Amino acid sequence: MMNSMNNIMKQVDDVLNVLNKEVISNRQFAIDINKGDVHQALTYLKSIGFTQLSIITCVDLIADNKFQLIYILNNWELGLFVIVRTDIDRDNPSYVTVVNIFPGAKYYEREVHEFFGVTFEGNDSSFKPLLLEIWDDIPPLRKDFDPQVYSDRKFEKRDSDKIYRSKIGGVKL
Amino acid sequence: MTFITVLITLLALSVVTYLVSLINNKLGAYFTIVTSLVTLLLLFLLKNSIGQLASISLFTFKLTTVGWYFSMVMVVVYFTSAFLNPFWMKKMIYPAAYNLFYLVSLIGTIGMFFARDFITLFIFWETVVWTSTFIIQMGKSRKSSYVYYVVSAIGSMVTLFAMMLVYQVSGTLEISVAFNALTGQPVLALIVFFTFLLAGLSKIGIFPFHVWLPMAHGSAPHTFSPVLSGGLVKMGAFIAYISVSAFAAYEAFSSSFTIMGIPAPIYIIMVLGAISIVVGTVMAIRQDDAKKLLAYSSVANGGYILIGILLFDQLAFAGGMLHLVSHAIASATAFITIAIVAHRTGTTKMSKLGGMIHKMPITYTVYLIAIISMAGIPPMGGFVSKWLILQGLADHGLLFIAAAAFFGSIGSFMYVFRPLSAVFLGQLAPKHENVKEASIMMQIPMYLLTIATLLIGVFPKIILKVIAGIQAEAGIQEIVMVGNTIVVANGVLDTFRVFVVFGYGFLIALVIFILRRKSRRVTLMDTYTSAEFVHTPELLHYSSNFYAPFERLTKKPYPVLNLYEKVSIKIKEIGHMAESLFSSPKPAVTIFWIIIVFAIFFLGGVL
Amino acid sequence: MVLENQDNRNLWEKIGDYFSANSIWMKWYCTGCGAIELPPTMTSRFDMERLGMGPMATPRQADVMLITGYLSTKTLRRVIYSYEQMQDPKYIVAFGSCTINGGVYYDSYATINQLDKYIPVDLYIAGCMPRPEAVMNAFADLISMIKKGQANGWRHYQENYEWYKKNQLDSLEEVIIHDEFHE
Amino acid sequence: MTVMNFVYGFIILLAAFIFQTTITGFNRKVTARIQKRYGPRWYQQFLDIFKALRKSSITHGWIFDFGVIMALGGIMATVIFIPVAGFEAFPNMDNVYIISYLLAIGMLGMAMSAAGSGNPWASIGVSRALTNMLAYDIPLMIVIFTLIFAFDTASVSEIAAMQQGMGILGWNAIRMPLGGIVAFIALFGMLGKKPFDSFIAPAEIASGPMVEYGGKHLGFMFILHELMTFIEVSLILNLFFGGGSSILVYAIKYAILYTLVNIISQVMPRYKIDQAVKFFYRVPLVFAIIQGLVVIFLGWGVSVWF
Amino acid sequence: MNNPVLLIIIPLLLAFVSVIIKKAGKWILLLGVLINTVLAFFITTGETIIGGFLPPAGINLVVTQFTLVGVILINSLMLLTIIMSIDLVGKYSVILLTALAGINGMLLTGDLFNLFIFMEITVIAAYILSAQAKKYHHTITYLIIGSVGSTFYLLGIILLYHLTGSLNMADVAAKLPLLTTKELLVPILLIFIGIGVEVKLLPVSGWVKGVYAHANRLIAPLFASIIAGTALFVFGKLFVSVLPLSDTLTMLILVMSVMTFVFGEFAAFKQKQVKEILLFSSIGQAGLITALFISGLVYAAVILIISNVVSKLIMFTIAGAFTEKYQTDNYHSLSGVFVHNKITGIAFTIAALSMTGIPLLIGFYAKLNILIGFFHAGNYVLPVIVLLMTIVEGAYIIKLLLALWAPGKEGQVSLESFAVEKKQLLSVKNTAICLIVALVLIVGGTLIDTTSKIVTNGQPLLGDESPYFIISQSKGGE
Repeated sequence: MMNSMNNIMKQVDDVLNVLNKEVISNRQFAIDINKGDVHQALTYLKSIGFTQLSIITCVDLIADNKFQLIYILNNWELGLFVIVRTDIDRDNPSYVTVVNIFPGAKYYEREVHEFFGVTFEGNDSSFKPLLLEIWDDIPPLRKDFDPQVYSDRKFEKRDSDKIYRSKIGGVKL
Repeated sequence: MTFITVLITLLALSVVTYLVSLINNKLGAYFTIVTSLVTLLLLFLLKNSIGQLASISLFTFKLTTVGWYFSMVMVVVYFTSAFLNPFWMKKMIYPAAYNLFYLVSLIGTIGMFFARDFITLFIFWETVVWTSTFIIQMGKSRKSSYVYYVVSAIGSMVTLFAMMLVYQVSGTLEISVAFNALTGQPVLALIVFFTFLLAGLSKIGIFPFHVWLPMAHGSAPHTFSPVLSGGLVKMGAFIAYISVSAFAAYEAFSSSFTIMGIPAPIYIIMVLGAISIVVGTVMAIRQDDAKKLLAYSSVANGGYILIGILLFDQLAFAGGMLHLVSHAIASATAFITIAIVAHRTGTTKMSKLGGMIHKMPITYTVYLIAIISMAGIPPMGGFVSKWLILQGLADHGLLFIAAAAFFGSIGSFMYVFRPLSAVFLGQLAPKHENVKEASIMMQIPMYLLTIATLLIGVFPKIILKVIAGIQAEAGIQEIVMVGNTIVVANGVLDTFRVFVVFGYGFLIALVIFILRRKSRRVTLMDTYTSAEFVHTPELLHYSSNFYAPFERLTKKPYPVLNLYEKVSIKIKEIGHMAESLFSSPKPAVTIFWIIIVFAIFFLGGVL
Repeated sequence: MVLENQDNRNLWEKIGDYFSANSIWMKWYCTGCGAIELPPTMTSRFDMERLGMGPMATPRQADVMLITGYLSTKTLRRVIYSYEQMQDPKYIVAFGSCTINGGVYYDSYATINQLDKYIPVDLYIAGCMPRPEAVMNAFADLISMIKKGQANGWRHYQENYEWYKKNQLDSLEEVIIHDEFHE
Repeated sequence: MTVMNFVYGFIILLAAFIFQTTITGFNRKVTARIQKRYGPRWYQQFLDIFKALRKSSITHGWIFDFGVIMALGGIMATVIFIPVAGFEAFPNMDNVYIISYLLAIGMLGMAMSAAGSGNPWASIGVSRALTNMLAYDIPLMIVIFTLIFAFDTASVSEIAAMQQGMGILGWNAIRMPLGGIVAFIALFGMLGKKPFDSFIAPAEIASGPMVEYGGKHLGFMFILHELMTFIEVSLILNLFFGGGSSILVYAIKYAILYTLVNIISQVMPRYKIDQAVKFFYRVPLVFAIIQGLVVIFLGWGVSVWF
Repeated sequence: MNNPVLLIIIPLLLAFVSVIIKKAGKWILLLGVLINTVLAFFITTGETIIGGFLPPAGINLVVTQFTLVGVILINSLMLLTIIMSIDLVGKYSVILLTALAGINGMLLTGDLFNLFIFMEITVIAAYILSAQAKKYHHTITYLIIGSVGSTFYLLGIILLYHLTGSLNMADVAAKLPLLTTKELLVPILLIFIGIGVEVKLLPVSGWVKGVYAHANRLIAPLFASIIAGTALFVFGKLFVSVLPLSDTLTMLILVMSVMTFVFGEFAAFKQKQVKEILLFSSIGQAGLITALFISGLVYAAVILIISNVVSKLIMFTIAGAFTEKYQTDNYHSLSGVFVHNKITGIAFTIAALSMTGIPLLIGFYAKLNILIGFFHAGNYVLPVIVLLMTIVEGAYIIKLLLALWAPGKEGQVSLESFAVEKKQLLSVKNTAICLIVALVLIVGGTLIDTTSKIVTNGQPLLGDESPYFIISQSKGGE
């Protein structure tokens, strides 16, 4: 098993312009690549058997002022996962969609947009809300979002330990 | 007043209707109503002259009770469906011809029911077949018309064979006399029985001949479907009646093998009836088109009628004859209501409709009463007839046929409920928000038919009296009524009392309901959706694949459907072969054939 | 526990409350972790049916709604929708600290903190989570409250509908969501 | 038809309701004991019904109300026709076909009202209920047909009377054992007891036809259910288990029969609806036909016991 | 009252005249046909001797009731055809007049050799006419097969002459029964095949498709009703009253006829072109008619010929008009053509319905007589075949009619807008004629007693004693 992963890693290394690679477990490895090479990488990986896009997600690297986009692909035949990582600019979080490679990416990109505010060019539906039914603040999974403030603003807190029933219209029951 | 006068009057009126229709087809359509009403009145007057003989040109007629009974049913159906005609004139390609054929087919049925000789019977029969063929093609399918004609032709041609055979044996064409010549010739009687009955079977849609029915009923013009199902199908029952009364099948086969006292040939036909009950029911349950569903229900109900009439006794015969009326009325009503829905919404597909009750409450109520009757639930007409048939079957102990009858009767709950639920109940689609109730003109036939259904259900005496007359005419034991109670050997039924007690129960329930707090009206969309928000009514409407589990069980197609198609393909193949063998453009081929023929003939002649 | 005790019911209402108290059908809204405490409450160990209580399939049929834990804004919308589909008289029993003050989700951007701002809660059961004994005890309390005519949350909701609606809208902006997935 | 008939009818109605509701309450306790629970009070079913009637309700349009009333009305009319231990409110009206078809009007009313609510679960439930009916009714009707043929009467009370006087051996269930088995199995289907209860599956289709009922409509449905149970059990009791020579005997037999059905159903899983149809057409239908053939052609079990 | 010779002489004379006055050709033709038709109504039964020699040596014309029906029918139809297609006649007037003479000769002559001559005259005219479509290939085919047929016929009568020493029909008929069946086998066989080519019996009717399918509105009815009708009458005359058939031979010819009938109808069922449907239906009907003649049911056969040729006249005329106006006669491409030509459509429909044997049309009367006749003869198989074929026939006719009347796809309500473009199919004159002829079909089928009186004139046709249907029979003993 390790062999086939090594083979694949070697193959990937040969073909793609890999900045950095990392073995995570004996069935999983990660590669960091340039922002511009992602589509080539995904296409290639798909062609060698990584036919399932398991998820697209994002990490807010606020210290580096970067967003790291993460694509996890699965090879059903070998049981391997590959994690493709790339960094994009945090100030202008925009990237190109991979819908044309993996049509299912439509919803993952939507989710990433909703929670991190990354826009995906070429995927118009990514601007629509997905999980949060109504949202009126900066995307909630960004590191600079403070949930406590939001919660205080939105949801009323119980202010006394004595009251059993809530005050209704100011009238004490 | 003689029958000939009536016939000529009607013919003249239909020609007038045609001429009027040429000028203004809507006015002509109103003429069809008037003419059929005149027919109804004239026929009613003719009741006094039963027994009259009449003849004109090559036609001879005899006014009989049974003929009168059948034609009354027919005229009622024609009259009530005629009310829809004016609304469909715009949609017809030949409106004037439609009006003419509508009336001519009516005349054809009347002439057929009063026919005294085979030729008259056959000519009027064919008149109805052709006129209805030409009407059906004005609907949405030419193929249905074609299939209808072919199946009808199979029936009528085979019957013509039987008629001529009888004529050859007896030397007379008079129906009541001719069959007597068959006594003592069991083989001939057997051939005549099956061949003569075939027209009836094909018309009433009995099992192998039922294919035309859903096609024709489903795609005929909406105004003609009630007539087809309520009326024309019943012509087959008349043939069945002749085969047991004039033909006296029971005496003819008295020496043959019997099953529970029923001669085997009759039993075979009854089994066919039973099969068509099952097939009709199963197929009706599976339909999505409301009209096709009702058409298959006609197949099933045709089975009941056939079984009832063929039993030819006091009980089941009365049941069959009564079922003829109650089904004619119920099915005409149901088709009329569906026609009105189609008129307002433009479709008869159940999966595209829903919630019509909120727009057409009257139509809904009428349909409800019709299907209660069709399913044979008291206190409507259908119950009495089914009760009589079931009691009759129990009397004879015909287990398998009864099993089919039970299947049809329970299955009918399923298929009548489906349009009720999918078309009228459930969610109203936004596109049908502006649908209007039927206009007054369309409501008239609905009221008339509904009243008739109720009357028959509560006071079946009205019809059973006539049936008793028919039974007397046919020489079998008459059905007995004591007051409102039907008294038979193995049970009694007082429909009036059932009705009153039902009313009593309803009253108690109503009182409890009113005594409790008034309910709050909520919208249709405010329903339990597992707390999920649904804003699309179509998604909350359960109408396609209504009986999914049942459809899964009956998924396997049954072979008869393709039989006709296969035969047609075979004929084409043989035709192709003949053409390619004999119609070659090369003269050498022909000369080759000449030599072959010469050789064969020569050898044949020499040997 | 009870703040005021004024009983101005007429005889019919008292009889009605007697029936209501002895036949409580519940719709338990399995929003949070507390739902798992209900099977033991229902089955042979504690046998809720002794009290005339039993599970029901839909809010239309149910008398009491059990909120078994934290509520996110999304679920709150559904809870309100379901609650409004229930027939009067109707009661709400809320489980656990999350419904009282947000519990461990006090600072979540998606979870509400105080349920009775949005819908009237007749009875809270404290604990994280309350054990079946506590649940049974609460049901007994609920029954006695109904008998005495004190479980009037549904009436408060009717009378102070605007107040509740305002709170709901403040936090949720829209209760009945219209979006791509619901049209 | 005099006023007294109607009064008697009302008495039967009331008695049937009270009796059956009590039995149901009792059986809830039996069920609880089977499940090692204490169970509710014996009058819990009354409390439930009255509570439901007490609550407020909603309506989805006139058919929603009308269907409920029609259903209860039809069922009440049917109850009035049921002969109980020789007592009939309306003499000579206990024809088995009238009873079984009048029962259908109640079902139709309920189905109509349920579908009128616009809730898809309700329609699915109705479609399942009707399919279920198609399954159990045919074997049952064939057996009943056999009875009518055998006794030459379709009157329930007469059939019941003919079984009396010979003790347990006179029962049709014993005289025609296969028919008895069929009737007993069909009773499960008629009552909607497990394994044939998929049409009201609460967790799957949210109690099917009942999904939109709350308040008085639900109360009506409960009353309807009690009365329907009374009709169905009474029908089977009268036709196959000898009815009752006196009210007391009738009540005891009734209680035993119903409790038996309940106990058995408590240890059953649930059939899918198409499995139910298959089951009924595989076993009871064959039994019913064999029984019918035996009675019709061999005459066994008709006039004398062997 | 008048001399039947005129029926042959006048067309011939006028043919010469029209050769001289070419310009007035079509008027001369019209005149000739008109005179002939009028004369045909006035000839009486009897025997006319030509040339002074007494038969059997001399040439004679024999007018029986059978011949009379044929003469009147064929001449009238010829007249109608010519009137309807007078614009197309043009250069064919000479040929048509000659053909008319030949046809009348074939019907009237009492001499086997004369029959050959007249047949040749007719057939040669037919060859020329068939070349009208400019499909010479088919004409050649027809020419070859026709010539072979004629040769066979000639051989047959030569052998007969050898055996009997006579060619006069009556004489031959009297002498033949004295001969053995084996001696008679070959001549009868040769004559049968020779006639069979014209009658269109199946294995030898290969020419029909090519010729009929391309014929125009003049030629098609001419072939289908006039020449075909004549051939059938001649077949009847020869095989019923002249040539005695042994049982085996009867059986073989019957089988061949029935095969023609069945295969013809089946092939028609398969077709998609209107003319091809009609031509195969003609073949089928010819098979049935010969079967009837062979079975001795002359009356039924005559009625069927009448029904068939009259129907085919109308239908082929209209089918010819289809190709003329729409350049196609595939009924799918002609969908809804009658929407714009209702009266033409009605005439076509009546003719088609009569062909399938719908009550109150003459076709039904024919069918009735066929059944009665067969049953009387104790034959129960043929009626079954006849009725089954009626179903097949009905099926293709109804398919044709539905396509022509009701445009629109399956599943759509048919509307006028789906129909083919509007064109007038027939001129007013032709429409009127078609309609009137169609009405004749109705009248003939309704006034059955009159029809039978006109056809039989109270005496059995060619000695056919089998019963036929008249109204009084249906009334029982009233």
